[in-house]
Amino acid sequence: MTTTSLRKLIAGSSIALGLAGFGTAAVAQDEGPIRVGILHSLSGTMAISESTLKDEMLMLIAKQNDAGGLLGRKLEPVVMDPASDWSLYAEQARDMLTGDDRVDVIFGNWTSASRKAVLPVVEELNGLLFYPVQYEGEESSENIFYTGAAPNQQAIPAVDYLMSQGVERWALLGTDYVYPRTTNKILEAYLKANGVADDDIMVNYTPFGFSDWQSIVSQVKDFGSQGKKTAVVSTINGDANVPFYNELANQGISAGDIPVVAFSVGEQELTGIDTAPLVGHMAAWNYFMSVDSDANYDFIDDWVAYTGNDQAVTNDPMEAHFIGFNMWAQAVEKAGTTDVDAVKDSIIGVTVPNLSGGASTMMPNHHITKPVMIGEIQDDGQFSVVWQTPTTVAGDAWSDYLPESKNLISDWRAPLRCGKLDVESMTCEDGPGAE
Amino acid sequence: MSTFKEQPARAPLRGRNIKLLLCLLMAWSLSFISQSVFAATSSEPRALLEALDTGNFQAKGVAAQAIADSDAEQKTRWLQALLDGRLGKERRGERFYIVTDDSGREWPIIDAITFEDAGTGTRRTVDIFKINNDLRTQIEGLLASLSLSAGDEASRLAAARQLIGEIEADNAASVRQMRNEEESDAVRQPLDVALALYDVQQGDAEALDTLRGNLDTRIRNTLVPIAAGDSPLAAEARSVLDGIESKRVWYDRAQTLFFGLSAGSILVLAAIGLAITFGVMGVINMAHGELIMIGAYTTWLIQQALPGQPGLALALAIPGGFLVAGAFGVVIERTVIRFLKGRPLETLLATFGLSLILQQLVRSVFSPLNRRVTSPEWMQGAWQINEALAFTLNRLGVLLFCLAVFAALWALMRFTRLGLEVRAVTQNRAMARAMGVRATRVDMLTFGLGAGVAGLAGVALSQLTNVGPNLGQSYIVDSFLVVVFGGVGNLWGTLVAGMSLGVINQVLQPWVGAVLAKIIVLVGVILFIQKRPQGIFAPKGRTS
Amino acid sequence: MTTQATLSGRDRSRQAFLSRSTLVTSLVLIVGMLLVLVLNALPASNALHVSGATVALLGKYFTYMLLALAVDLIWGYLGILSLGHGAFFALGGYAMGLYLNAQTSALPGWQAMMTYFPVAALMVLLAPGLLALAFGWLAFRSRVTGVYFSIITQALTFALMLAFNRNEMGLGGSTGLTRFYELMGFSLSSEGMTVALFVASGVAVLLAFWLCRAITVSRLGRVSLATRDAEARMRFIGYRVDHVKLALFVVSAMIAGVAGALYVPQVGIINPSTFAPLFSIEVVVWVALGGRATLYGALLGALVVNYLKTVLTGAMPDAWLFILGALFVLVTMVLPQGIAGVIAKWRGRRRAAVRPGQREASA
Amino acid sequence: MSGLESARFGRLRELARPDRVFDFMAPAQSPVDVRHGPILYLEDVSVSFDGFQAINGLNLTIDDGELRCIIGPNGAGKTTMMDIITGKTRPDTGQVWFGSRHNLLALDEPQIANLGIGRKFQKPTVFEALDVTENLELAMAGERRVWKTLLARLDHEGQARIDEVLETIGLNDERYRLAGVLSHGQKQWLEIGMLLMQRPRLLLVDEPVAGMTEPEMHRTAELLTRLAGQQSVVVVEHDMGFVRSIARQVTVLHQGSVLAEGSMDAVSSDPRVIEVYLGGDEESA
Repeated sequence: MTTTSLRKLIAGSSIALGLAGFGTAAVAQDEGPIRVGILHSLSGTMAISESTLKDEMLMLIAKQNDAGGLLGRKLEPVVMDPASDWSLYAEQARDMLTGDDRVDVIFGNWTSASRKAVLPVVEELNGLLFYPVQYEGEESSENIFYTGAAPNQQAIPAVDYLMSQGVERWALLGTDYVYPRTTNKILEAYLKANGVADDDIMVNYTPFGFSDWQSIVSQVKDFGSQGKKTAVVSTINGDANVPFYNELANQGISAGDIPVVAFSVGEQELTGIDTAPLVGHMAAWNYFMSVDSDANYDFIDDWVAYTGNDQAVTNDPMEAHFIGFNMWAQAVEKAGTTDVDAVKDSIIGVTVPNLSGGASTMMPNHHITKPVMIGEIQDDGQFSVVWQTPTTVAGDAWSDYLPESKNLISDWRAPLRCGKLDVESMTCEDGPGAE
Repeated sequence: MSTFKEQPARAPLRGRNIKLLLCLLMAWSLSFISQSVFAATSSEPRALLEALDTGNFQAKGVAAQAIADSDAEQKTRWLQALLDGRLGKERRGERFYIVTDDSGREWPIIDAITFEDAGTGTRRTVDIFKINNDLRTQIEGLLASLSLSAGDEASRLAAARQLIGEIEADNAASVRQMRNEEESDAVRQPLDVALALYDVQQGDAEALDTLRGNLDTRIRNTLVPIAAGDSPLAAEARSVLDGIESKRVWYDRAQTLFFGLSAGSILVLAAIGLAITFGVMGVINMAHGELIMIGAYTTWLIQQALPGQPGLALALAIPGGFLVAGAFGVVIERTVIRFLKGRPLETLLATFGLSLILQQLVRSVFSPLNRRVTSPEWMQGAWQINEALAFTLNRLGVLLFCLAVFAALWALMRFTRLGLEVRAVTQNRAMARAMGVRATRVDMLTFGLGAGVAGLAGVALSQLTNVGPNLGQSYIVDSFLVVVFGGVGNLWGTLVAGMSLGVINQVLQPWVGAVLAKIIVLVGVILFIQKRPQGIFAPKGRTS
Repeated sequence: MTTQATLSGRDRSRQAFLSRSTLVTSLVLIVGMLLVLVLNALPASNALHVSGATVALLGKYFTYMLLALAVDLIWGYLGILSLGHGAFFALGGYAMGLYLNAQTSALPGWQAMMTYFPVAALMVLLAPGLLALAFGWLAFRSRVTGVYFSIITQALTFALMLAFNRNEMGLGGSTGLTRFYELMGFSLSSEGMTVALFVASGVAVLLAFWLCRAITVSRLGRVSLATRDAEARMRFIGYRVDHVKLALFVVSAMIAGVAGALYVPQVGIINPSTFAPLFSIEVVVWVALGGRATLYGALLGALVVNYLKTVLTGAMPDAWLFILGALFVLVTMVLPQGIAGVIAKWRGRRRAAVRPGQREASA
Repeated sequence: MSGLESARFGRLRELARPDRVFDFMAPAQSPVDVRHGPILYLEDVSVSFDGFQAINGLNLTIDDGELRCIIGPNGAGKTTMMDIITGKTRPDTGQVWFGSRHNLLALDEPQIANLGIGRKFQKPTVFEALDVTENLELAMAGERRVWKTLLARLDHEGQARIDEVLETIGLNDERYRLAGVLSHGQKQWLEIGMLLMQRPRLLLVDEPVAGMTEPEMHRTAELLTRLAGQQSVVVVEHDMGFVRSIARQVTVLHQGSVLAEGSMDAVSSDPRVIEVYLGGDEESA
């Protein structure tokens, strides 16, 4: 780790220059504990979302160790705090992936910006990163495994559901950053392809942490009072949600009038909101805490026991880490080593049970298959699942609804090994296959 | 669980709702209606509940209707439990349960048919019947028609209001008859509007007069297609629409002004404490936001201590938030600020450190997650003036609270001994001291006061936004901006600056969007400061 | 106030470029850089080997030191407290980011010109420089001073953050610019490049340090100190205070821009969070901690705080903010002149300069 | 001028003989045009702050080479008048001309200073972080542009001038001490020294002897009278004894306008002056 090398540097400077010529035997890679890096912010603005994931990873690792570890070796967590600072994410990822005490895998990140910061580092140093959060897609890295939802695993099915409920007008509200922008671009294209007129789509962006929702909510109210059934598709980010829902409730917009379907509001976000006025508003995820399966009940029991908090909630990114961790563990068993290249090859096709009673498979594009669910908010802060895809949906790295990416696919299997393959021209734009 | 493709459109449901509305209107003949329109079927309770055990929400709707139509004596309780998500079936069993308390992980349950105690259940053992939005609306209607309140004036009024735009040929006559039999003027009025709208749709230009100036959007929506033609009716409809539109514009302006003032009141509340510590004492308090956060957390704690009484808790939180944040302020002043007298920039560094500590403290003590603060009844909903103008109560409450805090603070500075001493110390420390003012005590109290007011801002913010460790951070930049824009050391300046920034922002928002509006406001303030380098209320006069 | 006796002898170094502190600082920088290079060249098996990651980390520290230097030049010597210097840093970074992006893919519109290194290098200086020129011209001309100036710099960087977050800017929205592969034809991921960037950053720190030193020992430096302490007086003896401020502000912004440009290839990303007011405040904290109005103090402050951040976020992720926060509080209260003040004291030599702030206390 | 008066000032006039004036004190080349009359001309100047009429229809003319004392009770508008002349405060109405060519209302402080108007403040303001020599160096007439100051070196001539001024103001032994640690009187002298370095055509001196000892006061009086003739000097002072010792022409300000003007004797016998100033406010002087 860099801290240790810095200490060495200081030691080195106290000894006279170049005097120290003695070497030490390199530590063999396949001995000692397997090191699992956890790169989630524990302070700063993202701590609110990410710190639970750190705890969950510690729980999963402890459980794995109780079951005998992996390949007969114990797992050892390496926790750092990138403090919601993107450059620290990159710095700490580099730190984790260099030196004798290099980690074998990293579970981490929440925001796209932080993932983009870490991406070049894990590619350069050939690390493994499991990213557990729904994101905007349009990316596929050889070294990253996307266990959260791609837009086709969340946004598009949610819109399908609303259309089936008779919704004809669409207010796309989002926080002004890449995920909402890309998702809304995809949704707009999708809605128009389904015959929705331009006038029936309203798009609005607000800054991070926005709280003065009055005029926007009243605009939406106006937009929704034109006689057609209207719904809000919300990609509003974290902190802005509480004032948004408060304003909705106070302006008297109930789920019966204008339902809101959110992509970034889960059980954890609801713990900070009084949900009584919000009953019936929706969220689209791949997992809800209320999902009816024994795997889920076991997981919740474990989580409650681990945190010692009777009220502890679980959410979708936690399921993503659960799946990701189990996939990685299984891939390591299969490969018989933690060697990154071996694991990268062996993990494709690995299938593990997910928490909703089915199974998820790692696809060649490093995304996984998941069911998509729509949940309605209940007054106890939980979601009640009102609809679910009959089968799991495979994550699509490159959206079919955007003109610039509709011909692109990603396939990291041996002969192709390409993250950005144009299927028309059969040219690879990114990845080892490009050469 | 069904996929959405199996579900047909919603039309039948809507038709059923109209029927419900009509029966709600007929107060006096409720029992007659419920027996004649929906002939009651008597069937075995088990079978009624069994029908709910389906993944198809439409089938569930039919089952719920069947329960309502049945003569089962438990039907109200069943429907209520279904609505609350507390009715369920034993997993891998045949019994039906009602959950009496679903707050924990182990629920006390009773048998749904006999209402006998059935021990406890968990998610694993009880399969709760789920409902969705449409079903919820339907069950609420069913419950209303079953309840004793059905037929009283309030529910008749509500039903009448909902009829606007829903009258069709097959029910027009019966509505007209009901209108004539209706005794209450209040209920008759919306019925008149509904009927007039129907008449206009049938080509009756006379009926338009009833609609003139009515701001209901359903009227506008119905009239817009009618106004599109060349006929005299269309021309008349256009003039009615124009009248509605111009009336609406004024209400919209009033609404925007309210939005602006309420947004401004938050800025003022967040900044006014800073106007004291920074404006009066010259302390650049970067931990100001965290003091706001402390006020918000105090509200939460008091609410935790008084479960079920959010109103009382909020009332107590006002002095509570003030005192707790004020106490923190006094401690900060005594331990840190005091030693940095006359070094304003170094207070920036020290208080920045303090803000990091306080934030992390909250994360360690209360967890990094947001806390849930419920609003009391009287802070929820809106005060509806008319269709176009409504004052949301929480915003209105915060606006009034802000003005009250400002007035109190102003009076304190103007009329009390402490205020006099504060002003004396600010203007000439040495002189004040020579005249017997205990400057150190005044400093402590001033900082405590500023911190306490920040705490009050936190109490107010807890009603509007997240209560979490990041709460304070998001207000610090805005707070400083407001104080500087208003003119450092001037309470009135802070009020005017905060309110005008709020209004400008809300006026711009519909035009350019929230992000650009914020950017424009920021750039505007920058340029304004060039014009008036000391803010709106610059201290004038000879400075030497 | 310090005793008169100690101040009666003139501190000759104040007008000489090569003072002892300049020599020591330069020497420490050069020797430190060479040491790192030598230790890095050792085989990896050697206990004293310094890894590429550490070199990259030190390179990043260098860019922070450069930024701290820029802030100290105007805050320490001219009394202008900018709480928005992160904006200039970020602009330099974006200019470099565009250039790096242009190496692998064609950029649209005006951005295409960033393909050429000389243009990009010019933009690294021009973008922050012109912004500082426009902003400073407005502000200094109308005599916006003190805390008013500080707050509007904060508003500036906040507005820029919001603007750069917008996708319409064509600069990657909130994700910013990333996926850099090549710099001047060399792969960014090679260890050679890491070392080269480290050296470049170190040399930049050294040059900027000398530049700042040259400015502060010149008559202009005395003019700026005088402006810091008695701005009105300077006007009455005929100095165009606004010009002096504007010139140094622009120079400072350009140094910050260079820092940003060197930062980006080493970190691999630039995004709008660099514009966040909090980052700019942090930079001021580095300078204050190191010792305001001493150039080496600014360098030290940036190094110490960031090193602590690196160590503590890894070693005690749950408690590091307590430690850092407490450090800031303690330093202000116990060491009002920062680390540099301790060093000066330790060397038994009082700083000749009267610190701002002490002046008010003594008056 | 009465015979009595000329006898009193005889010794001073001796000192002030043009050939006794050191050449370093000669004003720098100033573009001011005094061929057509006075060097400073204020006509009907008024200014108010928040309703307080600080200057009210003030008319004042200073001739080239004149030494003028301005007296008046507190709040009479003396400092505000100086602020207006030096460009710090803009009057609401009126005209201010420097010579017959320069309209001072169109210029800002540095421009006015560079035209050759120097000012000494009531509260001594010197650059406390710089030493005495550096203070003088900055005040030295010469190039003020940023780039030039960056490259400027203190040349031999400049050093010589600094030495001479140091000698004059008696701070030779303190030349390398920080201005911030000087005594109050020394700061006053340093500020006067800075004025001398500026070599202005017109000196505005606000309470030069406040906080000075008796001998220092004498030295100041000597210096100011010596300067007059070559330069025009306007002194605002409370100390009547000091005013009496240097004044030839005295202007009394009251409530923002001129109450009386004339020789010290004439003014001090004016009943209006006695009423507003000499009578009521003697102890404050």
